[in-house]
Amino acid sequence: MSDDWTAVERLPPADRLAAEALIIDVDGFEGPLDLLLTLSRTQKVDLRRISILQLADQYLGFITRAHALRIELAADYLVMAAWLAFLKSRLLLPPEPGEDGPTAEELAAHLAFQLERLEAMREAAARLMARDQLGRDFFARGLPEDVALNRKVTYSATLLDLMRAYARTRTKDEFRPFVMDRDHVFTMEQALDRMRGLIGYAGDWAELTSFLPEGWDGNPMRRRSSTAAHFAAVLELAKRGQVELRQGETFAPIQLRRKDP
Amino acid sequence: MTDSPEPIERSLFEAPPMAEQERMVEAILFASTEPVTVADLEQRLPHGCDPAEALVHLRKRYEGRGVHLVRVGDAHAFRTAPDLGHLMRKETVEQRKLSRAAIETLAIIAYHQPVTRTEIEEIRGVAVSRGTVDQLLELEWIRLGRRRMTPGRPVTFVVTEQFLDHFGLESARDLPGLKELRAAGLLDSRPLPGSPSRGEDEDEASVGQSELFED
Amino acid sequence: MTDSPEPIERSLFEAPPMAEQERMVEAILFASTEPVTVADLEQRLPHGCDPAEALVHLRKRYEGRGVHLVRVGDAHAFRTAPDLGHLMRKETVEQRKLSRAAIETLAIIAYHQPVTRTEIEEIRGVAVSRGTVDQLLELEWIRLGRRRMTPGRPVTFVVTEQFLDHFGLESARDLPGLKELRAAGLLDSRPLPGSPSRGEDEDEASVGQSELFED
Repeated sequence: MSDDWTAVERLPPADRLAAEALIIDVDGFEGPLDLLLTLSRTQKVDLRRISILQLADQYLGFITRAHALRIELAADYLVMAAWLAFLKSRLLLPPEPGEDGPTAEELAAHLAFQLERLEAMREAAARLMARDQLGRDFFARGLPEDVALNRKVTYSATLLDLMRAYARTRTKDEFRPFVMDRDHVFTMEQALDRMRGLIGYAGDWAELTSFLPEGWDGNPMRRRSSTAAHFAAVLELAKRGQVELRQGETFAPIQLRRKDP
Repeated sequence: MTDSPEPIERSLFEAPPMAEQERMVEAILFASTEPVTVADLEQRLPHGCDPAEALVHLRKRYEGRGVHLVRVGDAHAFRTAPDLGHLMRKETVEQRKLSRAAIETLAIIAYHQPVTRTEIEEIRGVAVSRGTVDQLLELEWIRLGRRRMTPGRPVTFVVTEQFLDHFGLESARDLPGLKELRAAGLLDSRPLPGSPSRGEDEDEASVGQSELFED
Repeated sequence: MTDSPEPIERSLFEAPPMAEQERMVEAILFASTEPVTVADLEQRLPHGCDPAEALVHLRKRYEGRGVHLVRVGDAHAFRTAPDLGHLMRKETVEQRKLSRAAIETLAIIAYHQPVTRTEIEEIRGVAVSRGTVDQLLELEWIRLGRRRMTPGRPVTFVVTEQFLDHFGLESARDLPGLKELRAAGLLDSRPLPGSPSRGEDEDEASVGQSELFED
């Protein structure tokens, strides 16, 4: 522990202060690379000339401080710390003869490249957002006359349509065609009302035609209407489980009886 | 006038040149989602501007162009030149005609506004479905008017500026009257002799637009 | 040329005069909020028209006006002059505040397109959350590009025409600082030394923006 502390103490005072300030803000970083980029700014040099060794020290110092302050760091911060510690040792020691893989310099150069690229993208993003923007600085046509808002026009009508429609309504109600026909129409609602009262008595199978109301079996138009209405009504009752229906064969009389609950 | 003591005078003095005012009006009308009134322009332009004059210049500038500056009620808007309407047709492929119920309802509202739903139903002789009214509201061809001061305080419907805009009318008064409809052969059916008179209910319904039919 | 035997010659002959073509293009572009492509214009104009030339005239006509003709990718649109933005407070759409992650991701996609999620994460050094990408997709500023021909066939992201339109860019070539970034090698996809080479996939990665510089 005391070793770690001395590691931090060895940092130049400005860096140490910066590292301490950063720790407070640890949640504000978007990962280790972001933190490294921020740390690298304290070196005040072109990112291409940055000292990766010094940066590794700064980062490791940061991690140590965070540890000491018992700040939870995400795993990738620790992975980066381990990698930087490894890189640091490789940078400080002469390469083992016959060793495979990239040199420490290559790895350091890559890290510098990553930092430079990230910074370049940040600047590009800032320049992009500083541009004039549609809907903020410049605008599109507010009242488009085609596709997008043409939905309005998709349901379109001409003045002629409108006038015709009006003319229609002004002449139509003089005819009132259905009022005359009402006498010959038996509605399903009426039939349903009737049947509800009648099925209570229909304990045994009975033919549907026997339920037709008086006065509705003579005139063919009235017979058709009442038959249709009653047929629809018993279907409805069957659906509700109040009656059972049967028909011996096609076109045979339809019979019904009350279904016991 | 060297040094004006009145701040209002100063800002009048500072109004941008007319060419600039014209640019401003042009941009506002272009970007606005609805026609813009002169009062509206006045509010949005720098102090001391004269939008009415700028509009005159602008209207002239667009004369004979593919787009015109037109008046819509009290307001102003850019519109495709009528002779180029055919170019817009490609976009209107999926045009759907208004349902018969909708167009009839719309016509009744236009001719009888302000009109309640009950009155519309009385005139059409059938119930007006909620969907029909909603569709017209959504198209922004009708809107709610003042409530009727009768029991139940029913809402009324009136047509909108968008409606006028769509049908190329300056005001609802420009709708052809019954006489003209008849003259155009659109209203050739005479009332059946002996059919019941519609009485007060019609009077009430036609209060709003009754003057249309007086000439 | 009295009576041309070729029907195509005849219709070329019948194309309206350029002034009229200009009006037509003006009407079509004015009517649309979205940029309209030259191909689209060609389809909508009478046969034999030359929308590209009409656009040149039209662009000139609107120079210095309150409304400009701008290019967006292969398309064209009228937009208000940026210097008048202050008058449009009423039209300003409340822009959803983009997170820093979203802005950076957007920039990376624009400058590195087509780019995979893994590559974005390499550049940013952190995982890209699903929400960030979804937000950009929802804004229609990015879309899925072709899949990368590498194991796993990862999807790539590219920016859209709406992105160009939103940021007033004629094309992705006009992204600020693109050339400098390219020259500095900062748009290269450089794998970590010693990591398995990404081979062809890397070549493919740089196709998108690299081809922009081939002329």
